[in-house]
Amino acid sequence: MDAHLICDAERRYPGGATIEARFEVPLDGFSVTVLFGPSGSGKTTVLRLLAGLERVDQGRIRAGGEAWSDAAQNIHLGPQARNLGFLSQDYDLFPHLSVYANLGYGLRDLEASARQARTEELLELLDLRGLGERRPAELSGGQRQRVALGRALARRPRLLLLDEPFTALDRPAQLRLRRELRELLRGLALPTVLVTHDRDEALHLGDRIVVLDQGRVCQSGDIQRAFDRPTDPAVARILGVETVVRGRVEGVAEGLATVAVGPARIFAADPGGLGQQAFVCIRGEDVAVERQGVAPSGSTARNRLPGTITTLHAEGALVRLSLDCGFPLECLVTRQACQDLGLVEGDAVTAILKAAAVHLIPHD
Amino acid sequence: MDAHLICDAERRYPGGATIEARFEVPLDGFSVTVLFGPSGSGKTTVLRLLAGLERVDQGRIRAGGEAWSDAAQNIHLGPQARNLGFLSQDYDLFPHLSVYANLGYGLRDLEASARQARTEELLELLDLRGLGERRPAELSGGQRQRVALGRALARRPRLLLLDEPFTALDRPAQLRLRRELRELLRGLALPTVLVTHDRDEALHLGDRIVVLDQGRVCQSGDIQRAFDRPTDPAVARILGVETVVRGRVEGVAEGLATVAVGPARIFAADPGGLGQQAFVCIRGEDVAVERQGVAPSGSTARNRLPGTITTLHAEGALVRLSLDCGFPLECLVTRQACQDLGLVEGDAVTAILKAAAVHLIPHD
Amino acid sequence: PPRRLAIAAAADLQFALVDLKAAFAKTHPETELALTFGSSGNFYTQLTQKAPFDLFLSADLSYPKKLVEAGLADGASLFTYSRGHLVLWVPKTSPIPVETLGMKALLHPAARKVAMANPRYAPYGKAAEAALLKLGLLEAVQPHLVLGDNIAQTAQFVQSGAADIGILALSLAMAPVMQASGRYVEVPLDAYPPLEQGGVIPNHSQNRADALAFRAFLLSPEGLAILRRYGFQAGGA
Amino acid sequence: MDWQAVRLSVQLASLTTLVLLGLALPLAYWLAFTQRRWKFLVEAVVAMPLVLPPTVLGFYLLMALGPRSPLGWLWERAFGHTLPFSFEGLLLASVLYSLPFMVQPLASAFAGVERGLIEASWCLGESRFRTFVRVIVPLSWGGILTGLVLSFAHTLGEFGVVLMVGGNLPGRTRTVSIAIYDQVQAMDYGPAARTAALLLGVSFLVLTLTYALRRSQRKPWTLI
Amino acid sequence: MDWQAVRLSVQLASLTTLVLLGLALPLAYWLAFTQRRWKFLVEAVVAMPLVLPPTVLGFYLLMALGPRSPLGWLWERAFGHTLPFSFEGLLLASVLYSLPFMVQPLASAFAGVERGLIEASWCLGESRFRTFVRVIVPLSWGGILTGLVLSFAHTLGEFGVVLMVGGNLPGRTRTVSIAIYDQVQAMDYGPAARTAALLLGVSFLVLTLTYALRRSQRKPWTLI
Ligand SMILES: Nc1ncnc2c1ncn2[C@@H]1O[C@H](COP(=O)(O)OP(=O)(O)OP(=O)(O)O)[C@@H](O)[C@H]1O
Ligand SMILES: Nc1ncnc2c1ncn2[C@@H]1O[C@H](COP(=O)(O)OP(=O)(O)OP(=O)(O)O)[C@@H](O)[C@H]1O
Ligand SMILES: [Mg+2]
Ligand SMILES: [Mg+2]
Repeated sequence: MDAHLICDAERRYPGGATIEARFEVPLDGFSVTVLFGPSGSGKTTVLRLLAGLERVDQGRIRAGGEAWSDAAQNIHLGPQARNLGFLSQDYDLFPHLSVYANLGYGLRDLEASARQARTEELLELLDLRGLGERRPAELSGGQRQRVALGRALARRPRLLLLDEPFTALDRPAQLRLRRELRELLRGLALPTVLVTHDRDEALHLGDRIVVLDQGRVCQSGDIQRAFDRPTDPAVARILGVETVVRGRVEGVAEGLATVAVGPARIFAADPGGLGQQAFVCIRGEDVAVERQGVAPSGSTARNRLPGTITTLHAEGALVRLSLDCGFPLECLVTRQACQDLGLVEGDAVTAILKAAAVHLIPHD
Repeated sequence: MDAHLICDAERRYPGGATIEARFEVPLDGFSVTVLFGPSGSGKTTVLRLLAGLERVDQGRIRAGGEAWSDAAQNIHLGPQARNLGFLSQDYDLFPHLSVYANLGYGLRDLEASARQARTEELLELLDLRGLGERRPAELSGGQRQRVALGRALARRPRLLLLDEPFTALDRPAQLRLRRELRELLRGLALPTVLVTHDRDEALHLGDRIVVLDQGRVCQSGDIQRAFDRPTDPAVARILGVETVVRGRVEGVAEGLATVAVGPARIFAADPGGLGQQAFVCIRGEDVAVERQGVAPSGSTARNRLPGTITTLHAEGALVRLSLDCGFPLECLVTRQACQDLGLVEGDAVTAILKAAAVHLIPHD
Repeated sequence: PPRRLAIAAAADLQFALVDLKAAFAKTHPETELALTFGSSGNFYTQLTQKAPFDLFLSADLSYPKKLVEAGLADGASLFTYSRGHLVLWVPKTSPIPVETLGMKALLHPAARKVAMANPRYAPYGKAAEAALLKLGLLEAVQPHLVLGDNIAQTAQFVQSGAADIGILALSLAMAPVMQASGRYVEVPLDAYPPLEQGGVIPNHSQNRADALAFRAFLLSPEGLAILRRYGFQAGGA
Repeated sequence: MDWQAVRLSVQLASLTTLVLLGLALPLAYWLAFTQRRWKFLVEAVVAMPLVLPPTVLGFYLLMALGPRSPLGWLWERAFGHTLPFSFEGLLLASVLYSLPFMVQPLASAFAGVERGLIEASWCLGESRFRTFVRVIVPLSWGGILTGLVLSFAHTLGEFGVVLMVGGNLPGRTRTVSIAIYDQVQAMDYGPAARTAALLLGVSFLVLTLTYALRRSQRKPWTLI
Repeated sequence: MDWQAVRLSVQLASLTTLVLLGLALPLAYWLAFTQRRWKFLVEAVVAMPLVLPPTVLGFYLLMALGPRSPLGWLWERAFGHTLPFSFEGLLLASVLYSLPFMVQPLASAFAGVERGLIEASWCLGESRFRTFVRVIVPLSWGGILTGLVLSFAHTLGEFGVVLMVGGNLPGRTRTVSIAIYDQVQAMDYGPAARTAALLLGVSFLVLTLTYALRRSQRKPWTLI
């Protein structure tokens, strides 16, 4: 049986936009598919189509061989039958129920004690201790968002749909939650579709990405590939260009991690919690370039990667260099620096990069 | 007359937290005061106290000599009498009114033509063209947030209160709106209190900051000072440490800006729209350190700043160096690099920094 | 347990029936009277639907007759117990001297609102209208008329002062409350057709024996005497 | 067919509904938002007219409005005719009698308006009153409609009080429901049925129009 | 004091309210959420019982329930007594008569529940029915209370229909409102006033309790 969610559907808002959703989501075991795109591009609509909250105007949605929606055959499975967790952008907490009751709402089938254990666990995970008896109106915005996330998780559904789950949180809380959420989802082998417009969040949590723009899917597939090779400039603009490569963690010693990316070794500060695999994120602004052959000075910059300039592209005040260092590396330098060194395409250069400036995102 | 909003008030939620708000907001002309703090720290409550939507349980709020709230004297001025613009975290758009009508809701005193001009202008500013006739239910989350922002702005009130105005927007839209909002507010000479948990947003938009934690103000005052000298580790943790200094823009040529920070000159990529003043943000990860006296190699790194190590502090896998380069500069290097160069406090070093890695935030 | 005799009685009988009940109980202690007062028209309608009444005392003989015609009651059980009398009634404080003016009182300037029962269906209303017509007063009085649903409501109109003068049943005018608060004069008997008040025992009566017994008691000298005390004068006497 | 009665009824029902709306809007607002401890007493009092049988209520009203009561006396002095048996008296009685039908749906609709929206309006400089007009009332549309329909229909069908206070005067206080009653009492079942059908028809038309109007005004709102 | 009548009235009103609640919950749900084009027709039909004067409605009901009607005939065969002039008949009539008082407030409250909350419940696996029970009903509390109070009070005060269909049989169908009516008709103003006061008192107590209960249940919700 095909363990994929196959979405090939259209939703036309009367007097509004048309959203065309064509992509796949693996359903066998843990994986996070990120829906990424600017405001109004149709992310929420796609999620609602998946949830069965909007009817498909054309096309179909099939999950593991089962038809969820099919406009031609007039099939529309209700959300109840899809076994989902859905976190809406507006939270939609039940105002008449306490935080406890909101979290336990979908757990009718559980025994009281199991239900309580589950909700306690969620309160802990979501840093909501002591708020169990409150009503949603007595919570702050971020607390409400966390309760809504917990409620979607509680049932351990077959598919989790999260619409911008962390927007109302401060950065430290976001980081912590992302990490713990990914752990939890992996533990539950729970496939997830996540809407976000935060690139870091996408990279941290996502395995696959679906890039939306103006109601259409511009690109979808492995998140690495999308950041590597955006199919068109629109996608590149939406994603924000930066080097994002997957590497194998070779070792961690004294706070310094060594990651193999293709033939290259990259030293990076250990973010903690590294496993086998990690995304190596390098911002173009952080990469300096030297002519090859210059003697290395005693600087704290750890990484010196030999490579060649494949393309050279003026971008306003800056020049974007695409290097081939055994993996594609983007580098952003000022126009003046480029002129001073007289860089042209094909030149052999050394890319210089502080270990502390390499951003590792654990990804197992 | 004292053109300050002086808040010295407490709000005790029955069965919940107590929020103590003590800070000042200048009311004469344009300035942005940022309320910063983790989720649940009391930001929204403070804003609601200022708006007159919550009663002060103790203390008082005075604006330019006028008592807005005073628990002792049982004074409570309604929100109507305070002449504010308030964007709530839940948007609270009127569901029965079109986008046009929502934007024009507070503009009863304007003539129809002026009202229309104002709303058109806002639609333009907020990138909502063509959505004027829609109802809020027919908008995406980010579109709703923008309409709510526009509605708060429309009346050109005496004080603007914004509760996390950009959370639902994608990064490019955020950046654009921040820039344009600041321009607009300056043009209108509109003092603003802004809640955010995004440091970039705080730095981009804020002049002053009020840091909240667990219902108490930990620090308040000039945003530069707060980032320079957090009064305690809690504040530092909340703000996220990084070098943020104000500098004077000396010139821009060929995409490279020269900014004077104290005695030092820093080269940075021109973000566009620079005026006289800018925040220079330097992430510790981006600064490499060299022993002084080493001959400079022909690298694209533009900035070579002589300085001395004032403190040296191990932080997990990394070592944080505080340098004095005529201004305080934080530098984060791996422990190994630090050992290799044998750095100790008091050493004279050169900080190396790519121009492209210096983040300028225009700030006039 | 005592046998139950359910009686549906016209509203104007309520004062008289209290005494009648007491007197009847002396001779028939085993029978319990369950009295329901209301408009005769309603009772008629209800009896056509087998309302559980054993005896019907109407304000108007026409309703019992109709029941017989419809085959719902035995013609043999039909009886007349009284003839209704009309009076002109004004409150004690009224400036209208009914006693001296007689029927002309209706034309008195203070008689701005004249209350009477609805002539379309209330027996006393029909009689009152006939009287006004016969006396040539109808046209003059018409604009001042206010119509009560039944004779009891008509009495309330005047008694409350909302209407200035009313054409009521003698039985009501003799009720203690009315007697205490007003004055009245009888409408000449020859001005309206006899207001025959009669009753019948419906076929579905559950307690025909007691119904017959009560009818007999009502028509006995003792019964007729009590009726007379409340303004019901049998045989047009 | 008694067209006069129909016209009168529609007039009375419309006017009553209008007057009630005017009375109930502020009263319901107060009930929905006040924090007075004794509010529940007022709520109970408002519901009282429901409880007394109409004719009995009518009787007490007749006493209260009659020329012997202070109100009735004043009225007669001012207008030269008594309050009972007049259209104005009928109107007054109907308003009193139908009060809860308007107040209750309104108050519960008002209380259901999201607080955030009210606050948003205040922050945009609108007074409580204008917020009421511009936000609370439009968002309570369903409740207001319920109130209007219930009051109108109830007044149209009202009979006990009207009979008592109105005195069944053709053209002035004989409403169509009294006319039907008359016909039924007089056992004119044919005309009664026809008039009843007319009353039902007219009401049905009014109600249908009202609901159809709402249908077109509101977005369809369904559970998929 | 006619305690029997009071007890009967309270019984009738309670039972009617209960039955109505059972009927109105699904009906109001349907009205609030259906998308059928002819829904407005049903809404109009539901409001109809309001429009006919009670005694006239009572007359037609009497005809419809009487032993000559199919329903009445069946009933008599099955239970050995006629439907009119019995408590059951009274209940049936009251339910019919008070239907709109329950349905309308309920439907408008249901329609006011935020769609997102309903959807959230579905997504948590709850069926429409259970969503109705767990989300829509609790959030429509105000409307349900309004419906309960209006129905209860209205049945308690009902008189025309009850008189016609019930036949004013002491102990069986003589409700307190009819008892008062009788007393007023008999010009026993003293007892009438006392019984009325009792009726008002009981109702007031019930209503007060209801509203006070709600007050304690709900968070205070005020405009500052
Ligand atoms: N009910 C509706 N009727 C008409 N147009 C709608 C409706 N709902 C959404 N839209 C439009 O469809 C487009 C996609 O909306 P959607 O909510 O899916 O965007 P989104 O990607 O979630 O945006 P955001 O990041 O702002 O939440 C938007 O342009 C929006 O205006
Ligand atoms: N009505 C209330 N009753 C009781 N406690 C409340 C109430 N409203 C807020 N609180 C509590 O007060 C604290 C501050 O809430 P507030 O909404 O001001 O936080 P915030 O800083 O805006 O957080 P966020 O960033 O999540 O929006 C929180 O702990 C919250 O739980
Ligand atoms: Mg969205
Ligand atoms: Mg908040």
